[in-house]
Order: sequence, then structure tokens, then C-alpha cells
Amino acid sequence: ACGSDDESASAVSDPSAPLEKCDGTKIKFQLSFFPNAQYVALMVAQNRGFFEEAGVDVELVDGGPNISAPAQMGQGLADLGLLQFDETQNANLSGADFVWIGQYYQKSPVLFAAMKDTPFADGADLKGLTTNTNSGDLDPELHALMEQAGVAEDEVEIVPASPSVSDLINGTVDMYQLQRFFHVAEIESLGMSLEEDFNTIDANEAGVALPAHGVVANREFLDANPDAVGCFLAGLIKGVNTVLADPEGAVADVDAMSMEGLATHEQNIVNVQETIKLMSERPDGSPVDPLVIDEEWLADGQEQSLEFGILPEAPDLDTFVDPAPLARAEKLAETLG
Amino acid sequence: MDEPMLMQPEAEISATRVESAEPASGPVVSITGVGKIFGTGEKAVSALEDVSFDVQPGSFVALLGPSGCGKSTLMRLMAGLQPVTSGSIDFEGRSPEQMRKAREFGIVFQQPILFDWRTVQKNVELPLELIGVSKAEARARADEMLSLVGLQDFATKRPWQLSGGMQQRVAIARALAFRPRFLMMDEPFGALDMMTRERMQVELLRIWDSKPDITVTFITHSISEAVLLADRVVVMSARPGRVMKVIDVDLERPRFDDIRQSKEFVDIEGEIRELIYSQEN
Amino acid sequence: MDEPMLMQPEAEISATRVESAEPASGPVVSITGVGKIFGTGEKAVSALEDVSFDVQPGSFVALLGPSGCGKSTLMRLMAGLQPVTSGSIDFEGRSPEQMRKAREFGIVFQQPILFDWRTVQKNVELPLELIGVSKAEARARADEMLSLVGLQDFATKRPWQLSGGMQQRVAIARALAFRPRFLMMDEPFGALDMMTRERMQVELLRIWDSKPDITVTFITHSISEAVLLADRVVVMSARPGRVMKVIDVDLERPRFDDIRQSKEFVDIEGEIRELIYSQEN
Amino acid sequence: MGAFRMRPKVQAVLAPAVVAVLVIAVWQLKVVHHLFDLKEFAVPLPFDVAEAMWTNRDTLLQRAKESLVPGVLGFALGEAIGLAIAGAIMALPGRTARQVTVMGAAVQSLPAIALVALVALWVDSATVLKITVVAIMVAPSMLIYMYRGFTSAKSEALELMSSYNASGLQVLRGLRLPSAVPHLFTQVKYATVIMLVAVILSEIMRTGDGFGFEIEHALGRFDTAEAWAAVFALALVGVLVYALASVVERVFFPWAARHKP
Amino acid sequence: MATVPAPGIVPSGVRRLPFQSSYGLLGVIVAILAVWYVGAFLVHLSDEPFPDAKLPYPHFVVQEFVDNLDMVMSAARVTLTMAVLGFLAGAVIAIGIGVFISQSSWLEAAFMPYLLMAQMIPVIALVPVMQTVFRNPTLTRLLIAGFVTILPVAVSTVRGLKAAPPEARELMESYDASRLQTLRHLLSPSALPLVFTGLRIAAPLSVLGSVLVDLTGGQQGLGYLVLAAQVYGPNFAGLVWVAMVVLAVLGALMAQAVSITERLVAPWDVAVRGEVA
Ligand SMILES: Nc1ncnc2c1ncn2[C@@H]1O[C@H](COP(=O)(O)OP(=O)(O)OP(=O)(O)O)[C@@H](O)[C@H]1O
Ligand SMILES: Nc1ncnc2c1ncn2[C@@H]1O[C@H](COP(=O)(O)OP(=O)(O)OP(=O)(O)O)[C@@H](O)[C@H]1O
Ligand SMILES: Cc1ncc(C[n+]2csc(CCO)c2C)c(N)n1
Ligand SMILES: [Mg+2]
Ligand SMILES: [Mg+2]
Repeated sequence: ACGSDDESASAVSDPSAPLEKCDGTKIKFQLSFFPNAQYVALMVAQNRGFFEEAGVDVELVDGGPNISAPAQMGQGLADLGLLQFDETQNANLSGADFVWIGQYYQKSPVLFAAMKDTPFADGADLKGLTTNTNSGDLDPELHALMEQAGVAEDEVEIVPASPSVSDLINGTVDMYQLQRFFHVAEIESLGMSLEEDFNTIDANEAGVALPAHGVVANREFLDANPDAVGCFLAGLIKGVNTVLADPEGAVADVDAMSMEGLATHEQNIVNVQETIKLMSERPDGSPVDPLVIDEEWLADGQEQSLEFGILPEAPDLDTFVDPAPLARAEKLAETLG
Repeated sequence: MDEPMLMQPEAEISATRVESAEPASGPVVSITGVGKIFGTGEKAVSALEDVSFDVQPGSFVALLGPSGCGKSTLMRLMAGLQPVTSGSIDFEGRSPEQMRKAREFGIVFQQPILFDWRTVQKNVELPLELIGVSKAEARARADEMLSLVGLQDFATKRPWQLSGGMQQRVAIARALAFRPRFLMMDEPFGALDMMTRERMQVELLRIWDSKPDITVTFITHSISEAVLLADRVVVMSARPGRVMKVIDVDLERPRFDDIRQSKEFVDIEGEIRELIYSQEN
Repeated sequence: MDEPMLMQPEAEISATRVESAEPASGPVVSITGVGKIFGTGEKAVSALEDVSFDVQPGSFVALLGPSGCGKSTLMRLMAGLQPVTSGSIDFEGRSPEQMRKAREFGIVFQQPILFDWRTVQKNVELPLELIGVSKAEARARADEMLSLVGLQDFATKRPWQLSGGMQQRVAIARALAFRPRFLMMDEPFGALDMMTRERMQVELLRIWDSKPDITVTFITHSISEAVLLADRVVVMSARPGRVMKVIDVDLERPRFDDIRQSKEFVDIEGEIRELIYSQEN
Repeated sequence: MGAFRMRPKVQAVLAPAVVAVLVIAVWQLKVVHHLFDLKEFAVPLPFDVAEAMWTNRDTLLQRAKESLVPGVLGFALGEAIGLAIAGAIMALPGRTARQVTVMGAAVQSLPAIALVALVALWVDSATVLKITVVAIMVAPSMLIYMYRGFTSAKSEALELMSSYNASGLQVLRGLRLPSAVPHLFTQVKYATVIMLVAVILSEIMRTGDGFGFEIEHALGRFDTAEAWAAVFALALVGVLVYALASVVERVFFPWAARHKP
Repeated sequence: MATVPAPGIVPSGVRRLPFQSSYGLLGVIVAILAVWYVGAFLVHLSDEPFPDAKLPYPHFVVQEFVDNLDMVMSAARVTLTMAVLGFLAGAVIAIGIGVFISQSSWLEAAFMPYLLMAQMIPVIALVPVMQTVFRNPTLTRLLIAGFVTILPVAVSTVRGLKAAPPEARELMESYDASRLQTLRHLLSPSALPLVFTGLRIAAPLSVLGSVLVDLTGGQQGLGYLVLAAQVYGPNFAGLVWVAMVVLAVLGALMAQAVSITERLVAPWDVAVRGEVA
């Protein structure tokens, strides 16, 4: 199913060629969901004209529950997008041709949480618990954690739960897989505290982190517009850097670009803080430059996905990942300030 | 509920009826100043105006009148199916509606109104089912009535497989099988050929004769039919319907077809015909 | 399509018709050995068997016969609405279906079949709309026909606001307004009182007289109506319907109501009555 | 007229089969794909879908059971509720009765996602959740169609029934219900779809089993062939129910089919 | 016309409750509110977490509505607009399909099953395909909004077009009325009662369809509000309930609009006449 020729990719993306400001190429960028704080870097870059500065005309295309972001992109309805690592690889196995050109999250956003009265210190405590799932039975972090602790498949009951942490507080599930960029703020908005009211296991600290969101390009588009993709990445790099430098300022952009009245300003503050950590730290906590691709981590993640049946076969990572546009973009990003 | 035995096959056709219609006992229905207006405002149509007449217990009343004069409407009012606009209809102190609820009425409407989802037989059994007559008895009565109207061979057909006259006969069988105390018939023989019609007339008289407390109200367009069957003919005038004259038919009972040749019969017929034609001019 | 002027109000009522019915020109309809069976297998009902008779151009044929003998069925076959099971119906070389498609037929069905979504007037205009008669002309014809049947005051009412007889008259007006060359009427006057009926008979004769090439097929249960109106009376026997006798009525035209008293009239009436009664026994 | 009449059974199989062959051919030959520049992975080819159906046949059968048992139960419950309410409101004055059906319409416009979420707050069992959601979504249309069917009884026939002083229930059973048969079968065909959609939605959002899960699972892995295989299996079920309804109508309610040309 | 009581419509055989019709509706609403209050009271009495999410007091919902009036109203406007447009588009398409299919029993047998199958395709699989085919997000959204309304209307249309009695068909045949004329003068009018029943079903569904549209990325509309409020947890439960109530009212309004249209278009229908009594 996956039959790309790597010549074309390497031929055009010549890292030595200096990247200039582009000349206004239009780019459609597919968001994976409704606009919300997790897209803070994109919002800042868009809102403050960084993409314009880099010479690309970017349109952010909203996602949503009725939108399959990979399908939209695969149909050519968007040129670039923010997709999950495993879903992108699966899309390629099915016939899409996506290239992984940047890593939006540098560590796993998954945080396992149970109420304080549930003993929950490591993976072994999972035994006998019920938990939610974020994507059917396809949560690789959870599988990894269970395997690490020697908990068998049938010793954890997976029940689908609402996207809100309320199901944990309700008692519908004993353990809930939080998304840091989202649920931490929700917990605080409920007047609770992650530390005082919950026992948590961080996927990163437990060593079961898997790659999450990355910037993905349609190969056809990338081949035809290598410079524009680079310019886009330059604008996004500046976006990430700006968020890191001025989180409060970035919240204003998020407030402006998300729908009014849903996430409160207070929630956006927390969501931006959490997203910043996800964009700027490796799983071990060490700092990392914006969008940098950790190929080793990707290979590791792919192996786990294979093992847990999330990927039916192994895609060729060398063709899947193309770090060249990012490398060229970094130079331009510097000139952007 | 007491079910008046409408028909006893073994009853004598010659049973005399005249005594039972003795006027001494007072009318069983009093219709007094009845008016009926359809619609309101400018579009209102006055169908009946100041209609009054009495019906003696066990008697046979025929309604005659031009098309659209309000005969069917009057029957509906008497049956308590629609409210009067003015005046009153009184069944010995009871309202038409009360009578209807007591299941005293058997009605043959101008249209047959058969249910496509029932066979001919089941259509006849319908009212019996409703009043809780046992299955076997209902079937027996239905079969009997279907033979009476000459449709025994069509018991298992569906209404749409019958001719117009056959449908009308099913409706008649249905009303008779119900064995009501008041039989109201709206042009029941209108779609029948002369021979079938005469047979039905004879049968109707036989049934009525055999059961003295059945009161019949009978709408027809045939003067001779009215005279042949009725004790009293109510002649109505055109819109708005009014009673022109109530004519008593004092012919002896039981009557058979040959009575048509008698002088009295021809006289009464002539009187009514003249009455009706006088109206035209 | 040429539209025969069915009715010319100024036409003489006394226009003599007899010549036009000269048999020399050959029949306009030949019905030969027609049979009709409904259903198949065990449930099959034979409605008509070996029916044969001719219809002369411009003549008036009445069909008489007991209820359920197949008169309506025969009319449907002649109108090309249903296929014959056996035999043939021939309109001077053309099939009933071809004739129907040439819009030669105007039919009054046994049931009025009016459309609730149209006013009375619009119901009458329906066939005219279909054949593309101009709005103004359609309205004029409809108004004329409604007056003819005495319903001018009900033009804007809806069918359900009419009495049974009034609905039937609307159906008659609709067929007449169409001005067909072949008029087929299935008990058109069945639901009418005697007076209205007589008026309608006169009107029908007047229309037919005024236009020599209209051929009428007329189903009725009234022997005197058949004799009054028809050139030829086809008497049918009960199921399965067969032609018992075809009787020519050689009374002079135009006929008026008083012809009923004439000896010839009474004789023919008597002949038919006897024929029918003979069948019973 | 009726001179040529193909036996309905032959027609019911042959006609859709011809269309199916045509559609599959056009689709398999990628005519539409070329026309609209559709990508094969977005709209998979029929043979791939068929293959996916075959490879996953055990799973699909299992999913069918998980989806259909509660689906059919919920369907029956919803139809019964709708029917009961429609029958009960016949005792109300005409206008009030219709306003109750308008409330049925209100229930219908509730977004299913919210409905599932709300019911899920109350119900833990996957089966009960599906039954409840299906019943809530099916009942209003039953109410509306049946009310309409009940009121379509001819006024003359109502008069006949009241001349026997038939009780409300007797009128309902003897006249209104048969008059509503065409409405009933129209509704059943439509409610079948609603039932399946409601089950799927509950499964996607909450219960994690059945066809809904299979579709979501496959779409999540971007295995569109497998997803469409599940959709097809599901659609087949719908079509079967439809066919069943048609046969039942033809066999048990011949008078209702009389009006067909 | 509305003042004409058809014969027998005073269904004397049917018992009536002793209240007048307009009070009837009020009674039903009061009853629903009462049950709601009692239910809410019981939920709040128990120590279930998030009682205001499970079953808030009606006045709490009203409070939430007033507090978020601008947001809710503008969302409702977006949803209603799309619902109405989608409904109209869907109805036109559906009636077209219905008329086409009912031209022959072959067409019906051939296409009806596939119409059903089409309705079962999840929107998430359909959106990208439609986007690609139409290359017009507005059209796609309109069709999604109309999508859910197509089946009931099409099925009802097919069925309704068969409702004319054979005798009336014969009448039309006797005039050799063309297919189109029969359709226009006989079949369509006699189909209206069932078509309108289908439309009445479809009207509130179009609100549902519009909510589906809200979930295809636009950050507008009540559907977005419901979903987002769900995602954003129990804090926003009040808003979910507000959105639900508003959606229900919109759906009822749409159905009511269909009823009113029906009275105007088909005043002769027995059922319509019956309601007037
Ligand atoms: N539902 C109705 N709405 C309005 N007018 C009506 C209604 N029913 C009857 N009418 C009018 O009332 C009058 C009397 O009608 P009715 O049916 O009682 O006449 P009828 O004497 O039975 O006539 P026929 O012998 O033709 O059956 C007619 O003018 C008719 O138009
Ligand atoms: N669609 C049908 N299916 C089966 N049998 C039918 C059908 N139509 C008519 N018949 C049968 O054909 C016979 C003749 O019916 P038809 O309607 O022609 O009688 P008719 O002479 O018009 O009677 P009437 O004077 O009562 O109207 C009847 O026995 C009837 O049962
Ligand atoms: C890395 C990543 N993981 C999961 C989701 C899905 N998800 C989890 S919570 C939530 C609601 C708020 O965005 C959504 C959509 C995502 N979007 N990004
Ligand atoms: Mg009458
Ligand atoms: Mg007949």
C-alpha cells in the first residue's frame, strides 16, 4: 500500500539551499479538532502575522468530531495539518502519502489519574480497575504501562467515557487517562487540585511516552512547494518561541481565536501552560527546540504500536519522516526574529 | 344490554302489525322545530329549518324530498351523530346521543362505508364484535343476513370485489345483523335493480313485522316505495329543508307487492306526487 | 382534437333525431362474445360471458340487469379501462383503448369520484384543463353545466359539503362539460329524487338531441327510464352476466315525460318487466 | 393497464441486483474516483470492502449481535411507546393532541450526542444505554406517523363506528389502526434507519462495542475499507428489515397494497 | 374552510377530557414541569455528584439561559438558519427522489433499498467525500443538514403517491390524462397527507442535521455549544441543558411551521379538517 519514492523527497529538499521569504503561497492547514488552546502556537503565528512575514498565506481549517482530519488532508482538502503519529502512519498504510515534518508535542500529553482514595502509584495498581479509553482500545500508553507492570489485558476493564474528567469524579471509571493540555484546567475549574485530590502517573515519567501530534504534509504538496512548507514552519517556529517567551500574551490570542464562552480565560491560562510544557520538553524533562523531530523516539513508538496491534505493519520511517524542511526553516525563522 | 331479537326466521310473515302501532302510547320520537346550519358567517348553509314531526313506537316512517333537502342531515341529527343548531329531538325523554350510546340505532348510510381490511362477512360481524356478541353467534347472524341479501357466495370476498349494489346490500345486512330498536336507512335500495329491490322490500317488511317494537326511519326517492313500506310519509321541501306535509298511510298490513295496484295505494301515491310537483311551480 | 359541440343552448329541443340513427351506416360499436373473469384459479369470478350486441352511431343504448350482473364491468371494458378476458369490442376498427386515448369517452361512474382538493366548479373543469381548454372557456362550460344540474349556488363548495345526490350531479356535469362523442353513464340518476331525476332526463335528452353524433350508453335500474331514454335496451341476466335480449324502442323522438302514458311505452315497459321476472322463476 | 405484471418477488430481487451490479461496476472501475478526484483510501473500492467483510466476518457477526440485540429491543420499546401515546392522545381534543405530537417533534430535535451523554449519566449498562437511546429516538416518529394515520380515518367511517357507540378503544382497534397501516409501514422503514443510527452513535460515543465501535475503530486506524465493510454489513441489516416489513405488509395487509398500480 | 365541521368529526364515540384545547397544552406543559421539578429535587437530595448536570432545576436552566443570552441566541440563529435551509434543500431533493422512484415499481424496488443504505453512512465518513465532490464547504454543510431529512420525506412521498384509490385513477385514465397530469391533479394531492407527515418528521430532524453541521468545524451554532460544553465538563452542564431546551423548542417550531403550511396547502384533508373541530 505504501509506495513512495524517496528520491523526489530528497531531491527537492536540499538542506544547503538557503531559504528566502516566500511569495505568498496559499496553504491550507487542517486542525485536528475545534480550535482550542492546544493549538496556541498556530494561533499566535496566525494572529500576529508570523506566517505573513514568512511569505505564506495560511488558512487554518477547523476540525471537529464530524471531521476526519487525515481524510480531509488525504482528499487534498488541506495541504498541511496537525495529526497524531499513529493515525498518520495508518493513513499511509491505507494509501495516503503523508510526510512527518515537525513534532508539535515533544512528550506525551497522557496523564493517568485516579481519585486520592484509590491506591494508584504504579502500573501494577491498574489490576482490577476500570478505565476510560480515548480511542477505543487503541491507547498505546495504557497498553505499555500494563505490559510494563505485567498486568494482563483482561485485568483492566476498559469502558468508554465522556471527554470530560467528570466520569472519574462520578465514579464511572476508577482511573482516567487525562490529556494534559486539556483536563488539568478542567480539574482546576471544578475547584479541585491535581496534586491534592488525585493520584497520578505521568506517561513520560513512567517511561511509556509515545509520540503524539506532529505537523504533517501531503507529499504531493511538499514536493511541489518545498519552500512554502519551509516558510510555514519558520512562522510556526516563531509562534512556539513567542508562546514560550510570553505565555500570558499567548493566552490573549487563544481567547480571541477560540469560541467565546467555552473555555474560560482561566482555563486557557492553564491549558497554554500545559501545552508549553508539551511543546518544549522531552519526555525526560530536558529542553528541546520547537518542532524538532526525535527519530529515535518515533522508531520506539512505532515499535510499540506494532506490538499492541495499533499498526498492522511497519511503515518505512525514512520515507515517512522528512526533517529537511524544518532544517531549512530554522534559518529563516532566525531572520524573522 | 338487552338485544332485541330483530329477526326470527320462524316468525309468521303474516303477523299483523297494525295494533302495535297504536298511537295511544305517545310518540317514541318527537322532533320539534329542528334547524341545522353548516358553517358560520357568510359561508353558512342552512340545511334544515323548523322541522317538526312525531314518530309512533314501532312505526315505519319514510322521508321523501328533493336532492340536497336535508334528509341525510336529519337522519344524522336523529342518530345523535351531529348536534342540532336549534330545536330538539326527543326519544321519550332521552337525547339522540343517549340513545346512540345505548346502542339503540342501526344505521344504513347513503354510502356503504365498508372496511377494506375486512371480508364481506367480517364487515357484517363488525357491530356484533363491538357489542361483545360471541364469535359463533356473530358468524351465524352474519351468514343469515348475507343469505337474506343474496350474498352468501361472497362472504369471503373483499368490499372492492363487489358491485355497487352488492356493497349496499352488505351495508344493509350489517345494520340488520345488529338488531337495533331503531333502524335508520338512507336510500338503502338506491343502487338496486327493481327485482332485487322488491325482494329487499319484502324482506324488510317481514323483519319489521316480525318484531313489533322496531321503529324504522327510511329515506327514499321512490314515492311508491315510501307508500308501500311506511305508516307515515314525511315530505320535505327543498333547501332549506322544511316539512311540507306528513301523510299517514293507512293501508292494511301485512302488505305485499300487489298492493301497488290497489286504489288506496294509487291515491296516496298520486297525492304525494302532486304535492311534490306543486312545489316546483 | 376536434371537440364536438356537445351542447348548443340555442338548439331546438324538438330537433328530430330519428333519421340520424339510420342503421344503414353500420354499428359504431360491435361487442362480440365478450367475457370477463376476475381473479384466477379457484377464486376466479366470471362476471361476463359471451356478451354480444351492436350500437348504432348516434344512438342511445340502455343497459338493464340485476345487481352484480356485470353492467359496470361491461362499461369499463367498453371504455378500455380494463382488458376483456375473451371476445372483442370494436369501435369501427379501433380498440376501446385507442378510443379512450383519443378522448372520445365521457364517463359517469357509479360513484361520483370527486376530488376533495378541488371546489365543485374546479372538479367540473378538471377534464377540460387536462385537454387544454382555455381557462375562460372551461369556466364558462363548467358554470353552464352546474346550472344545468341545478348546482350553480354550490360552485365554490367542496365535495364533502354536498349531499349524495348533489355529488352525483357534479359528476354528471363533469362528464357533460367534457363534450365527448361517447357518453357512458353508470346509474347517473340513482341517487336523485324523482323530480330532479325527471328534470335531468329531459336535459340529457335535450343535449343528446341537439348533437346527432353523440352515442350514449346508459346503465339504469329503472325500466321506465330505460324505455323513456333509449333507442335500444340491452337486458342482462344475473351472474355470469349474459345478454338476455336486446329490445328496440321505436318510440318517436323527441320524447317528453308524457310519453310514459302512451300505449307503446307501457307495452315495451311491460315486455321488459316480464322478461326480467321470467328470469327469476 | 396491468397487462404486464412481473411477480413482485422477482422484481424485488432483480431490480436492486441490477442496480447493485451497475453501481459496483462503475465504482470498481473508478469512474467516480476519476470524475471527482476521489482518493481510493477515502472511498475504498468494492472488492476491497468485500474482502474486508470476508476477513472480518467473525468480528462483524459478533458486532452485529452486539448492535442488533439492544437495537431491536429499543426499537420495539420505542414503537410501543410511540403507539401507546398516539393511541392515548386520541382521547384528547384534536388541537391538544396535535400539540402533543409537536412535543414529540421537540424530542426528535434533541441532538443525539447530547442524548447519549445524558442517558449515559444515568445508565451504566451498555445494553440499557442503547435500548434507551434507541427508544427515545424512535418513539416520536412513531407517535407522529400513527397520530396522523389514526386521524386519516374517513369521517363517514367514524360516524358508522359512533353509531354503534363503539368505545374509544374499539374505534382505535377497529377503524383507526387499520386506517393507519400505510403510515405504520412507512414509519417502520424509516425507524429502522433511526434505530441503527442511534445504536451506532451510542457505541461510538460510549459503549465501545457493536458496529459503531467497529466503524470508529477502523476509521481511527484509517482503515476505510474495514470501516465501509462495517457500514455495509449494517446497511444490509437495514435493507433486510425493510424487505421484511414489505413482505409482512403484502402478506398480512393486502388491502393496504390494493392502491398500488 | 376552517370553520366547516366535517360530518362525524365530532367523534362522539371518542371520549374527551373535560378541558378546553388551549388549556390542554398548558396542562401538559405544567405536568412536564412538575415532574421535572420533582425529579430534580430527588436528584439534588441524593448525594450524586454533579446534580446540576444530571437533572438541573428548570429555573436553573432559565438562569443559565438568561446569563448567556447573547451567546445562546446567536448560536440558535446560526443553527436555525442552517436547519431551515437544509430542510428546504432536503425536502426538495427527497420529494424529487420520491416522485422519480414511484414512476415504476421497478424503480422503487431498485433504488429504495439503497436510499436506506445511504442514510446509514456515518457523517464522519461522508464529509470528506462530499467536500471533494462538491468543493464547496457551504454546499456540503447544506447537504449534511438536509441529509437526515431525505429518508422520511422520500419514503413518505413514495408511499403517498400510491394512496389514490383505483377508482380515481380510472377516472383520470378515462380522460387519457398524461402521466404528468395524473401526477399533478390526482396523485400529488392525495399524497400530501403522507408527504406532510414525512415533512413533520423531517422538520425537527433538520435541527439535528444542523447540529451535525455545527460539528464539522464551524465554531458556531448550538451543536457546537452542546459538544463543547460536554467536552468542557460539568461546569458547562447548565449550558448543555439550555442548548437542549432551545433545540427542542426550535424543533417544535419547525414542526409547527409544517403543520401551518399543511393547513394552508391541504385544508381539505380529513385529518386537517378533524383538528379544526
Ligand atoms: N358537512 C357539510 N358542510 C356544509 N354543508 C353541508 C354539509 N353536509 C351537508 N351539507 C348541506 O346540507 C344540505 C343537505 O344535505 P343532505 O346530505 O342532508 O341532503 P339530502 O337530503 O340527504 O340529499 P340527497 O338526497 O341528495 O342525499 C345540502 O345543501 C348540503 O350542501
Ligand atoms: N375488482 C374485482 N375483483 C373481483 N370481482 C369483481 C371485481 N369487480 C367486479 N367484480 C365482480 O363482477 C361482478 C359484476 O360486477 P359489476 O360491478 O359489473 O356489477 P353491476 O352489474 O355493475 O352491479 P350493480 O348494479 O350492483 O352496480 C360482481 O359479481 C362482482 O363481484
Ligand atoms: C494529542 C491529542 N490527544 C487526544 C486528543 C483528543 N482529545 C482529547 S481531549 C479532547 C478535547 C479537547 O481538545 C480531545 C479532542 C487530541 N485532540 N490531541
Ligand atoms: Mg342524502
Ligand atoms: Mg355497477
